[in-house]
Order: sequence, then structure tokens, then C-alpha cells
Amino acid sequence: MVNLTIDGKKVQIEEGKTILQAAAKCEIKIPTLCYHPVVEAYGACRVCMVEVTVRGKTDLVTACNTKVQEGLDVQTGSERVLKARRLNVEMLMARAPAAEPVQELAKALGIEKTRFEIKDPQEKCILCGLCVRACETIVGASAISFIERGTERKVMPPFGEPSEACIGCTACAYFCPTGAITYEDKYGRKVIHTELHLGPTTAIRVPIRQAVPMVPLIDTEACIHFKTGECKVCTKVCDREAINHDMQDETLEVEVGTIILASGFKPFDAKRIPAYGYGHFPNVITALEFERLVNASGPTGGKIKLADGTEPKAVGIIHCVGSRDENYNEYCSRVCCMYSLKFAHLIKEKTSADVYDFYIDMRCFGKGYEEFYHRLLHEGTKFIRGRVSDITDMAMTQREEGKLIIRVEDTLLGTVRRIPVDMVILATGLEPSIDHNQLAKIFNISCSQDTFFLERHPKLAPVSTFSDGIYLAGACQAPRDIPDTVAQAGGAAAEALALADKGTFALEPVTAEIDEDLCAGCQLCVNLCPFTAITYDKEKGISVVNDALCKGCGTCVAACPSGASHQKHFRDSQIFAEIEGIFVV
Amino acid sequence: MPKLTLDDLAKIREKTKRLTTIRVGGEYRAKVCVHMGTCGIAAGARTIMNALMKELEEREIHDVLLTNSGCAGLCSREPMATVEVAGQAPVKYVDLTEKKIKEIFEKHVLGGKIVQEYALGIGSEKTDY
Amino acid sequence: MAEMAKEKAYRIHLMVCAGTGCVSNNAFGIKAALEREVKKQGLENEVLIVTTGCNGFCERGPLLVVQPGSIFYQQLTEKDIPHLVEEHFLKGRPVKKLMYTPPKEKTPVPVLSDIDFFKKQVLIALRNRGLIDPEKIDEYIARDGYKAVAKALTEMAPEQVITEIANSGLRGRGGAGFPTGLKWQMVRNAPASNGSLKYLICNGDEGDPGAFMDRSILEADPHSVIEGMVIGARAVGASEGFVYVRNEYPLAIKRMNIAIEQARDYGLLGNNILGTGFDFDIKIVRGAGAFVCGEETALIASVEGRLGEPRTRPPYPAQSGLWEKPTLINNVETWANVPIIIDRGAKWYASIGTLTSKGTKVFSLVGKINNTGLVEVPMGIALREIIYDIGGGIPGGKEFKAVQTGGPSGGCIPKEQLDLPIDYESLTAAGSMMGSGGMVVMDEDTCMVDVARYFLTFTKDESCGKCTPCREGTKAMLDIITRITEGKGTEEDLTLLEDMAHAVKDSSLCGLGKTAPNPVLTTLRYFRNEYEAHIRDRKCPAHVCRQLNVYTIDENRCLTVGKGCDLCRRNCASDAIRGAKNEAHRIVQEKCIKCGVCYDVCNFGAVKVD
Amino acid sequence: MSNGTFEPRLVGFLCNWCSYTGADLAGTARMIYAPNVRIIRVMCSGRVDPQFVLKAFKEGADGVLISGCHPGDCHYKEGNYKALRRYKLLLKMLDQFGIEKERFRLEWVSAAEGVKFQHVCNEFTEQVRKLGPLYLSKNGGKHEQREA
Amino acid sequence: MSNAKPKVAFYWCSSCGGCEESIVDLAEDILKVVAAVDIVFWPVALDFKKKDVEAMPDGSIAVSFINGAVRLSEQEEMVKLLRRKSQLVVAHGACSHLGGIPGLGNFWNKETIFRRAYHTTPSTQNPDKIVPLEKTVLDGKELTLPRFFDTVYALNQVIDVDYYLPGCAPPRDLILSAVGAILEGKLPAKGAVLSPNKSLCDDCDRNDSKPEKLVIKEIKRPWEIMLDPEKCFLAQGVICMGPATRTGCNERCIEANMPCRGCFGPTDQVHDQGAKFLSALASILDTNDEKEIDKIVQSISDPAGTFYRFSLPTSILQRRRMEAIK
Repeated sequence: MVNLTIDGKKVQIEEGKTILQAAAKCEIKIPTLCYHPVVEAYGACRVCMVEVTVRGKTDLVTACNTKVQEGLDVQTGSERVLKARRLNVEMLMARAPAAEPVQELAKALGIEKTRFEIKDPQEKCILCGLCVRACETIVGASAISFIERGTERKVMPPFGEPSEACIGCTACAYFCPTGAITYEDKYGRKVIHTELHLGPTTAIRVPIRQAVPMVPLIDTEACIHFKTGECKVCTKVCDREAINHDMQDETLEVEVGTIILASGFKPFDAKRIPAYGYGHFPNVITALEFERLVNASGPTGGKIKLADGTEPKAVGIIHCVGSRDENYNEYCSRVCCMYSLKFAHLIKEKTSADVYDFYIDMRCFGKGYEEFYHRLLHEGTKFIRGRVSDITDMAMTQREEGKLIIRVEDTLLGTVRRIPVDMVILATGLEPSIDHNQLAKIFNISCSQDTFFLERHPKLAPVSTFSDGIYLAGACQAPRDIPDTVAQAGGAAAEALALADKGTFALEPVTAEIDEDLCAGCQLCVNLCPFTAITYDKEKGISVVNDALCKGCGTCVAACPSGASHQKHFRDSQIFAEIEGIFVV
Repeated sequence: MPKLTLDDLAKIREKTKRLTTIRVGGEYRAKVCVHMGTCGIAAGARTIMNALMKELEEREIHDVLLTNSGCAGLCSREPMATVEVAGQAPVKYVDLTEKKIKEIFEKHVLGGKIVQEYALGIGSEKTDY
Repeated sequence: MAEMAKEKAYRIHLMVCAGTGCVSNNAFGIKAALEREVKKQGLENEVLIVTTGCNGFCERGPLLVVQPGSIFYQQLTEKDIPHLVEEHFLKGRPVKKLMYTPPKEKTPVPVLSDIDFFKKQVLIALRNRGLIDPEKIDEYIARDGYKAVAKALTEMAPEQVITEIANSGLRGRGGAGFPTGLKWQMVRNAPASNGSLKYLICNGDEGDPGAFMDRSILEADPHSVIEGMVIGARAVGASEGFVYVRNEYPLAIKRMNIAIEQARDYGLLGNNILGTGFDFDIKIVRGAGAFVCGEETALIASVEGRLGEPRTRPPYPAQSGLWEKPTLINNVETWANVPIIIDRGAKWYASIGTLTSKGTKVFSLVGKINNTGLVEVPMGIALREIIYDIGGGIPGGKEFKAVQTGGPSGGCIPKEQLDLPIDYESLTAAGSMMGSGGMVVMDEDTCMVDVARYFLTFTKDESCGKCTPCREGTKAMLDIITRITEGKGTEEDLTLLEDMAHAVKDSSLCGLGKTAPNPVLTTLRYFRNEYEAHIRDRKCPAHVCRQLNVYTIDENRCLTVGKGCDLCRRNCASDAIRGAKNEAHRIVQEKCIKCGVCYDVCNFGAVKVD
Repeated sequence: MSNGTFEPRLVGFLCNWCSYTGADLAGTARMIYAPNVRIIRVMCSGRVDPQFVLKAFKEGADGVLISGCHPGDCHYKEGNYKALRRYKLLLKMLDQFGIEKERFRLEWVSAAEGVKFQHVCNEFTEQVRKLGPLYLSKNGGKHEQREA
Repeated sequence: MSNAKPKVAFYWCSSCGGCEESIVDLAEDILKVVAAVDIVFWPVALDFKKKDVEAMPDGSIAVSFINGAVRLSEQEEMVKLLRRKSQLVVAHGACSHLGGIPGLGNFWNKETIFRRAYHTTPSTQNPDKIVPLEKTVLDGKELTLPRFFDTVYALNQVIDVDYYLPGCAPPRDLILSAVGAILEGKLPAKGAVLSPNKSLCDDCDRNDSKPEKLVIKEIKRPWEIMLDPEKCFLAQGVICMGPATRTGCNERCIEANMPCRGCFGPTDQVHDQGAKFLSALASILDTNDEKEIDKIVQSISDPAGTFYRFSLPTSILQRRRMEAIK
């Protein structure tokens, strides 16, 4: 620890800290311009100059990068300091008249106007170099640098050309204290609600507000450190030293008795239906995006806005996007009707917009659902029965100018209609979240044709799978809404607990067995087993069935060329007898 | 094994020092001035000069200063040379031949003993530089 | 093993100066002519032609020194050579007309050491100048070269070396005069993180206008720098060194490269130097010639390949320098002093100079002075001695006004202080500094405001632009001074200028900015009246600031003597002169742009300036 | 046969999870379909050993049906694919034995497809009825004096 | 019947004669047999007539070794006679054991075979369409030929068989140990096949060369590829009946770098060697795609003939159904 005095106040601080940090500790404010806590101090603007006396020697130094010393006496506001500081600020005012922080500082120092020549009244850059330093030391890209020297100095990419080294992270703009650097997204797709940032906003973030555990994570795709190996700004600001960039994905082996699969769903990718123009029209959004938009903690604070920030006057909600469609998914996604109705209700509640619901038929299956539908009918939501063919912005009438036109065959009227709206919400269906076929292989369970996991029995064992001890919960088994999921999860948990509590489970009675005396070890059966229940015992030269894994399908038995394999209760002899028995009559 | 040892360094120093002594005007044991005006050259001063150079070279002598000068004024007795051994008066030799100058070099320059028979006189004038 | 073959002895050595100054005056043409003539006269076995580094008396180049005897020939042309060779080398008759004749005298001075310019110099750093061929290591060795390395490596412990340097009182010759021994000790003591890497740098980024002593040393005696660095490396425990030379010094780079190669060949660089097991090697880094790169932190940034801009010290390079390793950085001249201190001892060295400033200092003497050139003088010598004895005084019988030392970072010393002893402290007290050794002499025709403007223009242009006070301040000061020289200055400007000069000096990041106001401050201190004249009277006493001049035509003289030649009118760029041939002319002041052309073209002295 | 119409005798090997349940569904749904198919339940269509098929033909079946879950729906993941491979090869071999392809059939019937099962039974029965009896036992079996 | 030496009879039915050779191939060991037994009937080697056998008392022959399938009424008659006279009947070789190569005739019947043999073969010149007749009257005399059955029978389909010596032909050591067992009275249960009840893979040297995942993408015939002499044939895509064939043959074919063709017949548990092998083979085809399955199936040119090369008469279907063929 080092003891020093700042403006008469005694401060104790760890060695290696700067005068600026020491001053902050005793709440003495020293103005800075080129300083940023996460960027290495630069000492260029010279407004943080303080007068220090040590061992009888007095000097002016920059507080931002001068380390504390034992016995240091610091004056932050002496006449000498103020004189230098004022002059520096006054000179910066001439350099960058439009830079607000400089103006504020000047005001605080009592400078009204600069006596020096102003070259460009619009100039904002104070040449503090934060952008250059950030790009070099934090981003590691070194895409911009100073060129020229003296008063000609300016920040530029090499040769003033757009730099290939620039990764477009906009860190320079972020660090710029005066707003001298701006950027535009030239190459990204046409952003939906440019100002809303519906996607991830930062590389390090809490994924969602309801996340469990409620801790931030680093998006390695977006994090600068994973692009350039530099940055690590987050580690500098995290006092708890909780951030570790070197963490690797690791495989943990956990021994468990039961497993509940709840891998959930992912929304249908609306881009797969080009006719709906998702990704092309900024005001065609998916249900999830609308949820975010209408969320009180969302980017608009829950206000429903179009891409240009105005409120929509008409909104179309299209049901069954990607569901009940043999081109995509044949099944009904179950939840879309109800959430679409909720959207319609919310839009009615929050705006004065007309709401059109385009549906195939209304599936209001749950408790109170039908009543909600009726309520909406009374609220004036316009329900149009028919599948939307496409969405276009080609106006045919005055009324359609500047609108999105939904083309649909109204099956109740029997005509094709064109409905102009401002916003279209696509009620995207549900799909398994990850590659279920692969997951099914890992867990020795099956998928149904729609690739959702297959339960053991639709009625008798709806949360069980063919693998004992593995249970299903939620949308991984079939599209379902929250109440159903909760109910099923409860069931799965109960089953899992019951089994874990019991500690044992009954083996399938109908398993295969291999007669050691008869097996020649030809190994043809080994690969047949879908449950990897058969292994080849090299020492004995025979194949062996693991009873716990065998599900009793009998495929191996049918295939065993030497008749060494039997299926209990379905022996060859039993079936032969059955066949013979059939024809006894 | 280093490329150069201390001994090697000293040897290089000694050798080069000898070759460059004349630049620094260090201690000379003797100075020999061959008079090489038009008359001298015509009378064969070149031979005398060459003979002296050869002597210096063969004997690896570096502390004898060999210079030339213009006509000494005694053109009839050319080739002439003045030998000035350090601390002694200069001696002028006249009517030199290659043989004679070798003898003088041996006896006077190196040996310090004046070769009386060839000498014109002692202590006449000093060469400037 | 060095080649020990028997080498030929020559009776005459012709030391042709091949410093940059003489080279640009056709030294190589002279050399070629010499070779040609020597061959023609059949003297090739008797006469050795040697090219040497700068001799120092650049004013008189191209130079030739004939050994033995140190006959000094100067301002040679190729035409002179046949005669010279025949007369002097063949016939032994030195050619008087090619010798140096001091101003105001009639008789030439044949011997170098008898010339005033050389007489008062004490050569330590430049000890080998003109005596060796810088491209031949053997000749350096013959001059006791690498003796000090041998001593330092075999007979002395690193601490002893440092003590010796410390005791010698050697101080950094780059300008600030930091005690060299102390700096070495700091580097030696610096905890070497990451292994034991430490670096050595030789700062050869000589940027002061008119200063060329570093170049001269690198050209004339590169091995002395190498030897100094090896000793330094041994003392602080470094294994790699860099010589930072500006790219504008191609000859210095070439000679240094040759020297490094030779030293490597001899095992005086590289691994196991002289069999002592000590490893050290040197690389040359070429700088792009930014003045600020003479600042050590900027230089280090430049060596590292980054933008050459300074950073705040501490940490000092001795603690965290090149690639954040402890780095010993010394100026060329400092390094050149090291071997001789080790060889001849601290005591000997400390016997030269003053109490606080030991040894000698090389100055480049330029400006309004007769003997322009490079001089090495003992510390403590009076300014007057340098200017009048060595420098031969002011040309044209004009009056000495001031001398500017320390380059653009230094200050002007007025004639009242001519007896100022030259040492670090005195110069600083006088408001100037030792700097790297530039010495610009000014005579009565010099406007001190203009001088300040000149140096500020330089620092403004050379400011890297990193810190506000230096970047903006030099520009703002220059603007004010320019205003003053244009006659638009106010009293407030003077106050502001002084305030700014102090603030810039106080708050700039590096030495460049901290010293940039020195020319302003010293001229204000010693020549405030000149400023005031510019502001109050709108006059430039030296008539340098043309905007303040008033040109008039003595109509009488114009008509009577010049017969109204009309030359001025025809040359006037702004059509400000009225008159016609055979008429008296006059200047319409409103139209005059003060270009001074009329004054320059008038052959009859009819145009007056006031 | 007594009334002159040939009633084919068919054997159906039905997987426990889909087809057997499907048949069950057809039954519980009170669907009316040809009674000619005698069902033998196996755990999986993959359990059906070609020996069983031959045996059924040998014992007097005029047609054999194997029925399992739809591809991808197999309770045992891939048993039905094995059944398919065996069926294809066996079909070719039966042809060499003079047994018409139409007498041997593989059908995917899910637990929900009672209707499909009904349809398959009816269709298969009619198909085999058209072919007439197989009469295998006539010239197979033990060595008989019938040779004479 | 106090003669100490047991009486032994040898007879051949429809066969190639290889099984007779297998006895001769016993070489010097035959002498031991000859020394130990009294050969009372061996048409191929010794001059005995049917009447000599008829003259023997029933059960007087200790053991009859009968090779060849039963194709003709004469063979039926002779084997029935030998059965009556013998205490034990051993089916010697694949033909009498399973039906063998002659059994492949069951893919046809008498009519089609005669048509082919006497009419349609390219080398036949038979403009009068003459076929062998069971009865021919020539010069008032009636000449008879044995009747040619529609179906070929394995021995046990005609008479009761006590033991079976498998193989085409049975290997030497099997014969020797069988004879030894009979002489020493150390006989297994009646009806046993005198060879181990495991499939060939059990003894096959190449079994260890099977890859971890034994699957077949494409079926090749032995002459289509350079057969790896170390690697499992199935792993090379070549049909080898080994997994479905009883071991005991000393892998003679395998050692000659030829896949097993199944002459030892199935193991006891298997009813139908061909169907079982078909099942196994189809199981390891490496595709679930219907079109690819069709393609592979297509590449197996004669599944029935391949899988039932030696066992057609004893298979479940026993023979081809001729009604469907016109």
C-alpha cells in the first residue's frame, strides 16, 4: 500500500495504481478526455494534469498514467495546473468545436470561447486516440491508425481506404467520447426494425430476462476476443474476476438413473416460405419477434411499432405458417391459434389497428380457449378463413399504396381477396429443436415420422420411451402449449422419481438369448441390434446379449444363421407350432 | 572456440599499427628523406627510394619514416638522401647507389652508426616534416 | 583467425575525407583523380589512398590530409590533383596554394594541428576521425580499438564497468545529460521479466537541423559505437542491440553495416565474444526521419514497428523499454565515449571538463560563422572560444548577436553571455540546453522573432500530434509569432505567447513538446525588445520580417545615379512602383506587398528599407 | 370350397406395436373385413424369419402377409427395414419356387390405421382368391406313393 | 452269425461317386477298416448282386453306408432292402443327407427334365422325340427301366436313417471316427449328424478378420474380385454359406480361397438352411432405401440355387411348385 496526499486528503491505495485511481478513491474528480478505464492510459489530452511534489521536486504530470508513489503530494487544482488545463481545453475547443465533452469541460473551467483559430466548426475529433487504441489493443484489428503528424494528424484506415482489417465491430465508435465516429450497416441484411435490435445486442449478455441461472454468457460468434484474440474488456471491468475466456466446452460424465428429455422446439424458419416475404419486407415479422416487440421489457417498452417507428394501422396475422402444410410440416403445431388470438387481442388493446386473422380453422381446444375466441370475435378482430397465398408490396389501388397486401382466398366467401395491412405477423409452427434422429440414437429411443420423439405408448405410457428410465417432457415429444408441457413434465418427473426411488426396473420378458453352445461367433447379429445390446465376446468367440439393453424385437433371432439365438416367448418352435396350429382346422 | 582470441586481437593491432604509424606521427627511430627533384630523379633517386622501400618491407620495419623532398640544391651529387636518426643530427649522403643506400640503411638507420665515407656532412639543415 | 599475411607498407598515406559533407563536394572524384595520378607517376607502391570519415572542417571540403606530417589540403578540385601528386608526392614539395589560410591572414597553415579550428579541439569521441578507414576494422584495432572490450570482458566484472562509467562522470550526450553510469545501473538492476532479456539501443536519430555529429561518428568511426555497445551490453546483461539510424544517412548505414559484418567476422559480435562466452549482436534499424523519434520512447515504438510517438515516462526504458524489456538507450556520441573511458580509465576522463560535466562534447558549428564544421571541445570551454577561436568569428565583420544551442529544443544565448562555460547546467540556466550539440551562430542581421518562428515552424511540423499542448500549442504559438512578424501582433499576443510557452513546456508529454517553447522563451527573455519593436513600432530591427519593412526610393539618387533605370518597376510584382525610364521612381505604399524585389534589383542603392 | 367359392387361407405376421394394434383398432372399431387372414403376433416385423413364411406356405397358406410399423416409426427403430430387406430377397426366391409374388405381401400398418388394415385384408384376400389355391402340400412333404 | 467281424454294406444312389472315392481315399486306413469288418455288399468295388443281399437274414448287416439321393425307383427298392437287412443305416454324404446337388432337380420335374435332356439340349439329335420308357416291348420281350421320380429325395425321406455323415464328400476323419464309433459301439443318439452342431464360422480362420461392422453394400461373385485370402468372404461382399452351415469339414473350401457353399447342411436348430441364410444375408445389407435394396437383390442372380445348393429336398418347401409354370 502506498500513502499519498491529494489536495490535502490522505489516501492509501495499492501500489501500481494511478493518481487518477487514487483521486477517485477519495472522490476527487480529475477531468479526463482521452482516458477510458478499460483502455491503456495514453496521456495525450493533458487535461488530467496535476501538480505533484515528491522528494521536494514539483512537476506537472498526467494523473491518468502516473503511478502513485509513497509520500506523493498531489494538487489537482493549483494555479499551475489550472493554467495548463485551461489552455489545453481552450486549444481543444479550437480543434474540435463540436465536441460536447470539451465544451462541458470548458464550461466547468470557466472558458467561454477559445482565442485560437477554429478551422472546422463541425469537427468533433479531439485526437484522443481512444478509437485507435481500442482497435489495436482491444479489438486487435489495428484497422485504423493516426496518419500525418502535428496538427495534420487524423484517424484513418490505411491509405484512407476502407480497411480489410476492419471487422465492423464498431468498437471505435463506442469508445469515441465525442461521437466523431459513426458507422452504417452497409452489408448486413435489411434489418427488421433497425432501431429495435430484435436480435442479440451484445456479445456478453444474460440470454433472456428469465434465464436460469441468471448469469451472462459470452457469444463466441460475436465476441471480439474470439475473433482477434484481444479485447477482454469485460475481464477488466469485472471486479469479481468471474470471466474466463479460456473456458472450453467440456464433456461431463454424470451417472444417473433416469433421464428426462426436454429438448423443446424451435420455431419454423419463416424464410422457407418465400411468398410471405419474411426477411424481405421489414414489417413481416415472426410470432417470436412480435412477442419481443410487445414485451414491456423489450426494445420499445412494449409499444407496437413498425420499422419506421410508427404505429401500424392494420395488422395481419397468418396462422399455420409451416404447419398443416404438406410442403413443410403436416402436423398441427397446436399452439399457434391461441397465441395468434392473444396477439390480436394485444394489438387491439394497445393500438387502434384493424386486425385480420387468416386461419384454416380455429383450434381452441383448451379450457377457456373457445371463450377467448368468442371474446375476440366481439372485439372486432376480422377472421378470414383461408390460406394466404402470398404477401406483396405491389399496390394495385390507391388504398394499397405503401402497404403490404395479403392475398388470400376467403373460403367462406369463395373469392380471392387482397387485404392491405402495415404489419404481418407469421404464426410460425413448432419443430424439434435439434436433430432428433441423432439424439434418438444416443438415447436408444425412437422418433415418429414427424421427427418428434416417440412415446412408449400414446395412452398407456405417454411420457415413457422404449428405453426404460428415459422420459419425455414437453415439445420434444409433440407440439404442445405451456399447460400441457407443465403437466407432462410433472408426469415425467414423477415417473423418473418413482423409478429412481424404486432403484430397479423390470426387464422386458421378451428378450433374446444366445445359446453359448450353438453360437459360432459369426457376429452377423452384432450390428443388427438397434440397441447395441449384442456384443461379441472375443475370448469365448461368441456373441452375448445384454438383457438390460435388449428390447426384445427379435431381429437378431430372425437373422441368426445357425439358429443359436432365441427370443423368449417367441421361440422359433413356438411360432412354428402356431403356424401349424392355424391349419389344423 | 571463439573466432578471435585476445592474442589474435593483439596481433592484428600490432601489425596494423606498424602499417599506419605514419598517420599518427608517433615515435620514429629515424627519418630518411630522399631528394627527388627533377635532378634527383634523373640521377636515379627512384632506385634509391625503391631500395629503401624494399628494405623497410623486407625487414618489416615501420618506425622509420621515409619521405622525399625536392631538389637539395646540390644537383651534381645526386642521388642524395638525408638520414635523421631520432635525437641525432641529420646526415646527408650523396652520390648514392642501391648498394650504398643499403649499407647506410643497415649501419646508420638501424645501427645508428654514420657511414662516414658516403656522407656529405652532418648537421647541415633539418628537413621540415 | 584473422588473416596475418604480411601487408605492404607505404611511405605516404593520403587520408581523403569521405564524410557526407566532402562526399557531396566530390570527395570520390578527388579520390579517383588521386588514384589515377599516383598510378601515372608510378607511385602506387609508395602511396596509399585511404578514405576516412568526416574530418570535421566541413566548411573547407573536400579535404585531404597527407601523412606523415598531417599536411592539410582543402577545397580541392580534380584539376588540382595532377599538380599536387607530382609536386608533393613525387617531388616532395608540398603545394602551398591548396593549404588552408585563416581569414584575415596571408600565409597558409600547412599542418592540421596548427590550424586554429583544430588546435583547440580535444578529440575523444572523434578520436579516430581522419585517421582510419572506417571500413577497415584492422585500422580501428590498430588505434587501440576493441582493447576496451577485451578489458571489460576479461578483466572487469559488469559492476566494475558500470562503476568506471559512473566515475568518469559521463552524461548522456543526446541532450538531457542523464548520468550514463546511473542509467546503466538502472538497467542492470531492472528485474528482467520473461527470462533475462534486456536490450540495448544506440540512438542515432539525429534530427536537429544543422546537427550532424552522430552521423559523423557513425561514418568516421562506427567501430567505436559497436565497441561501446558491446561493453554496455556486458555491463547490463543485454544480448541484443539495435542501432537506430535515420534513413537519410545512407553512408552511415552502409559503414555501420560493414562494421557490424566485420565485427561479426572477427567474433567481436555474435556468440562467445573473444572466447569469453558472452553473446551479443547488433542490428540496424532504419528510422524514417521523424524528429520525434529521437525521443527515446518514440524511438522504441518505432523500433517495435509501431507509430513513432512518445509515451509517458515512467516507466523509463531502463525499466520497461523495447518490447517491455529493460532497455539501455544511449546516444551515438555517448556510446563512442565508452571504449576510451574503459581503456584509459575514469580518472583520466574525469580530469577533462568541469565539476558536473566531464569529458568533451561534439558540436556542429553552423550559421553565421567562418569555420562551419564539427568540433569536439572539452566541457567548460567558453562559448567565445568556440565561436571566435575555433569558429573563426563572424564572417563579413558583422557583429555576433546570439548563439542557438540545443537545436529547436534549445534556446538562444545572447552576446552578454559569450563567456558562458559550456556545460549542462550553465546552458540550462541560460534557458537553453546542451541538446545533441547543434550550435547555430547568429549575427546582427538576424531577427530573433524570426528565429523563434523558424524553430517553432520546425517543432510544429515535427510534433507527432499525440498530446494537445505540443500539437495545438506549437501551432497556436506559431500563429501568434507569425502574426507578430507580420506586424499584426498585439500586447495581449505577447502575454498569451508567454503563457502558452510556459503551459506547453509544463504540460507536454515528451521532450519535444517540453522544449519546443525554449526558442520562444529565450528570445523573449533576451530579446524582448525585438518583439516589442515588432508589435509597438511595427518594425523589424534586423529588417528580416519583410512585412514590417517600408520600402522607399531615394528619388534623388534614383534619378541622379540610376538615371531612372526602371528596373524596379519592371520587377515589381504588385505594380506598386510609379515612374518611367529617366524619371525618379516612387513606391505606392498601399500597393506594396513588401516582397523586397525592388531592393534586391536596384543596382544604385536607391531603394531604402526601413 | 363346398359352395364352389375358394376361400384363401392367409397367414399374417403382425408386429405387436403397430399392425397388431392397428388390427385391434379395426376390431374395436367394429370394422368388417375379410376373415381370411390368420394373425400371428410377433414383437416386430423384424422378427419374421423367412422360415416362418415358408412354413406357412408349406402348411397350407395360400398367401402370407407381413405387416409392421411405417418406416421410421418402428418401435425398435429399424426392425421394419430388416423385414423389408428380407421380404425383397425372399420374394425373389419364392418366385423361383413357383410361388407367385402376389401371394406374399409386406404392408406398413400403424396402430392408428385400423382402416388400412381392413383395406389390406380385403384386398389381399381378393388378390389371392384370384390366384386360386396354392396346393403346395400336394407334391411336397414326405416321400409318398403318389409318385406312381 | 457267429462271425466275429461285423458285416458292412456300401451302396450308392443318385450321386457323383465322390462319396465312394471318399472311402477309397481313406488310403491305408481302408485296410484297417477292411481288417476290422467284413464287407458284404459294395457294388462299385465288389461283385455282389441284389440277390446276395436278399439272401441275407434281416438285420444281419451291422451297418450300411448309403450315399446319393433317391431319384429312381431302383434306388428306392435297394435302400429299402438294405434297411431291412441292416441294424444301422448311415446316410453317407450330402446327397443322402440333404438331397445334395441332384436335389437341385427339384426345381424341375420329370417332364421338364426329360424335355431338356432328350430334346432341347443343343447337342441332342433326337428327331423322333424318343424318351426313355419304363417299359419297352422289343421283340415281344418286355424291357424295364427304373422309374424316374418327379422329385429327388434325401435318404431319410425314403427310409429310416440312423446317422448322417455330412459333406460333399464327407472328410476322411469324419468317416474314420464314425466307423470307429460304430465298431466300438460308442454311438450318439439316433438321428444325429456325425459332426459338431455349430456353424462353420466357429472354426473358420477368417472369423477374426470380420470388421466391427459387418455389412454388405454390394454382392460380388467370387470371380468378380481378387479374393483376399485372409479376409472373411462376407466382408468382401461374397456370399459364403459358412454362417448357416454346419462345421466339421476342416474348411477345405475356405483354405482353397473359395467361399463355403453349404454342403454340410444347417445346424440342428435350423429347419431350412436356405431361408435362414437368406434372412441373415438380407439383415446385413447396408441400406434402408427401397431402391437400393432392389438393386442388391437384383444382383443375386439365383438365390434359391445358391442358398439351397445342397439342401433343396430337405428344405421346408422341398421342391418347386410346378403348377404355376406353363
